[in-house]
Amino acid sequence: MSASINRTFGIAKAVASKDLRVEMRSRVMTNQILPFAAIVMVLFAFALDNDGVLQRVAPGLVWMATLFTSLVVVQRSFAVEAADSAIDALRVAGVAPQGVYLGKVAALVVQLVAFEAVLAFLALILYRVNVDAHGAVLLVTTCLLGSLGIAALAAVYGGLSIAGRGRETLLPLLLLPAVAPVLIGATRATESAFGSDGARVVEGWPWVGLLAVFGAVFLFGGTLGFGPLTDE
Amino acid sequence: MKHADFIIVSWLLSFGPVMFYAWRNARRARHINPLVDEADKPWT
Amino acid sequence: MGETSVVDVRDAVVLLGSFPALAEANVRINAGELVVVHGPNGAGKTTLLRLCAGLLPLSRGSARIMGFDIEAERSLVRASVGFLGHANGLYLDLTAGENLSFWGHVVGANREEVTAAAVRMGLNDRLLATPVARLSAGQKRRTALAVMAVRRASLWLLDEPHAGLDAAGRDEIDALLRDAVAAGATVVIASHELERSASLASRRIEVVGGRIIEQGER
Amino acid sequence: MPSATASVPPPTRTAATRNLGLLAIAGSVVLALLGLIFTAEDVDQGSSVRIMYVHVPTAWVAYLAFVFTAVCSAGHLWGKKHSLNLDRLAGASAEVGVIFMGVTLVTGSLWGRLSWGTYWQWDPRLTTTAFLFVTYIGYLAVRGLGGTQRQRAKRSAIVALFAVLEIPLVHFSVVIWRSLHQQATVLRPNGDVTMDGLMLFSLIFGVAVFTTIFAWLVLHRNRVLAMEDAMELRGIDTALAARRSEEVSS
Repeated sequence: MSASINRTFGIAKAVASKDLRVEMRSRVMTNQILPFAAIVMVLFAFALDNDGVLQRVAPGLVWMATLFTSLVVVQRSFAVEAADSAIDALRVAGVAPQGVYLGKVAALVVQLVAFEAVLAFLALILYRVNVDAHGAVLLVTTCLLGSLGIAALAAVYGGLSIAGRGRETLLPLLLLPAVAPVLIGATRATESAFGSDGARVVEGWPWVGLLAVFGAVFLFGGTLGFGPLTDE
Repeated sequence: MKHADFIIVSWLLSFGPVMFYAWRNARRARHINPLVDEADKPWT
Repeated sequence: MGETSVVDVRDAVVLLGSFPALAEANVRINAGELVVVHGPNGAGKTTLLRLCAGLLPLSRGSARIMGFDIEAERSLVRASVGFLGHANGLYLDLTAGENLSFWGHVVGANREEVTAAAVRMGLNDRLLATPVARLSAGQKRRTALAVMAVRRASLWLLDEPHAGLDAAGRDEIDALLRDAVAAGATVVIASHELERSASLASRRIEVVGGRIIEQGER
Repeated sequence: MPSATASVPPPTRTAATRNLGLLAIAGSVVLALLGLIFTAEDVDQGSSVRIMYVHVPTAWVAYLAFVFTAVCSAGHLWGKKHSLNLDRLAGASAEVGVIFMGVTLVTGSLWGRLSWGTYWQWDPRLTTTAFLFVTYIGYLAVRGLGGTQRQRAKRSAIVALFAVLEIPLVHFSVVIWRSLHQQATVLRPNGDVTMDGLMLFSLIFGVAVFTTIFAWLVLHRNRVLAMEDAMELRGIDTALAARRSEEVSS
């Protein structure tokens, strides 16, 4: 039993490091997605031209950008598997789908957290948001758990949209309404961390609880459901 | 629109789609009925 | 006799969309055979191999691979077969070496086994350090076959394994397949080049129109 | 009620569904009389309360449908036989649920226009409903992905269970989001009304009527889906025969 769990985590580790390595080679995140997100942040500053408004929209902007980026990242993550039918090879190799799923989620979380870190940093500089030590702890926890929630669902639905070939539009249709709780929770928690609109840091922690529940529920569901869903 | 219009529209919009759905389903049923064996209709 | 069959496909119908790519096909293959599946394009060779690999759903009939039912025990079927399709199943952004070590990790092979497989398929250090996207078709094929060798599958299913290879590459593959059989595996290859595979295979299965019209001597 | 318009009985009709349909029609007529004529106007809401007699039942039925879809899906996944009929029931129920949820959204915003003065408020119930509406459209899209009937059944059953998990999470998050921000800026944001006996009876009666309509629709739709699946299986025979004759001629 524990041997098979170790084996699953071994596979997850191999899949995650493979995904991150592929992503580092292709540099799509650093050369295309991040600059785009950064320019949107800058343009928002010009468009709104009001520090008060900017500080209010900053948390929502960070999480909206993360959500849409997650669509691109998860699509790429499965396009890599489909490009040369590596997904068939994984299926036939009798690789535990739980391992593949957890590996995919881990790689997605790492990429999303890196993305959020850059956006939050930009918000601090461009929108003159202030974060104290307690707020920073809240912010880091929110990013980790929010990314986990998005990744847990995105990996399942991403796998499904690969299985039903040529159905890329399915992913946003399934994913976006489902991650609404993450968007709400993470944005409110980030507002508290940023102190936007007079929000206090302690008000953010209940939202972190929501993110934790969401992440746990769908990570568990995804671990069980990913195999049967992508098994064609 | 007056209050009464809103109410009438609401009631029509509640029953209309249901009737349309049922009509379409019945039409489909009649269309494929000749193509299906009686043995495949356990309710008959 | 059903117990000794590694592949036991009966009246199998496999639909691709609404097209019956396999139309009531019957195939038996025993342990230790090296079989070539032959037939014109579109006859159902690829579908037969993908079915046996547990990659396609069976609409009718039955199929047992290594004694496991293809529908009810799909994961056991998949764990015991190795499959190489038209695509190589490699990660194009990674080097050949990284691909091999990834699969080594995933299937639990040690470093020596991975190195041995690379050497067996003539992959030198320079090729191993090259991203797969920049390898030639033949070099990609060899990398994929090295991955196959890393897997310790009991049933090897290969779809046109010689495609894109030069004469030397083909001989290497033939040697690899003979070694696999000698080590106790069963090998099934699909091919439309009869002369080449006739010298290699112990038996020929002829597929036409989604059905098996000849199974040869067993 | 629509079956009454058909002169030729649809092939999915049985005595039971016919009586159920008649019951639904009779109930609808009584509900219309109750809701539009016999009940009094609400003290606070005036006549707009009359929308509630259809709005609340359709919302109830939509949620019922989605829970029923999840129950059938679970039955399909964990049942010994992996019954395809349960899968078709799940699909039929989700289709009807999506229709009723769409109706709920429209009547809800019409009610909102009368009571709040605006078609859309970020009210927790309305917002949750909108998210779930999209979610189940996604579920129906998954049903249409193709593959064999077994594949369709397994795939959509899992997605249905994911979707039903979303209901409490989405609702809970929207509720606490609204409770923390923008309190009571609208008139009676939760739509609760003080009801007299007849009004309350009409509302409960409406729920019963629409549940009957739901059962009737799902039974008929389930039978059509069964016929479609049977037809698809027969199509295999035709395709096999075609492939065989093509072989002979070539």
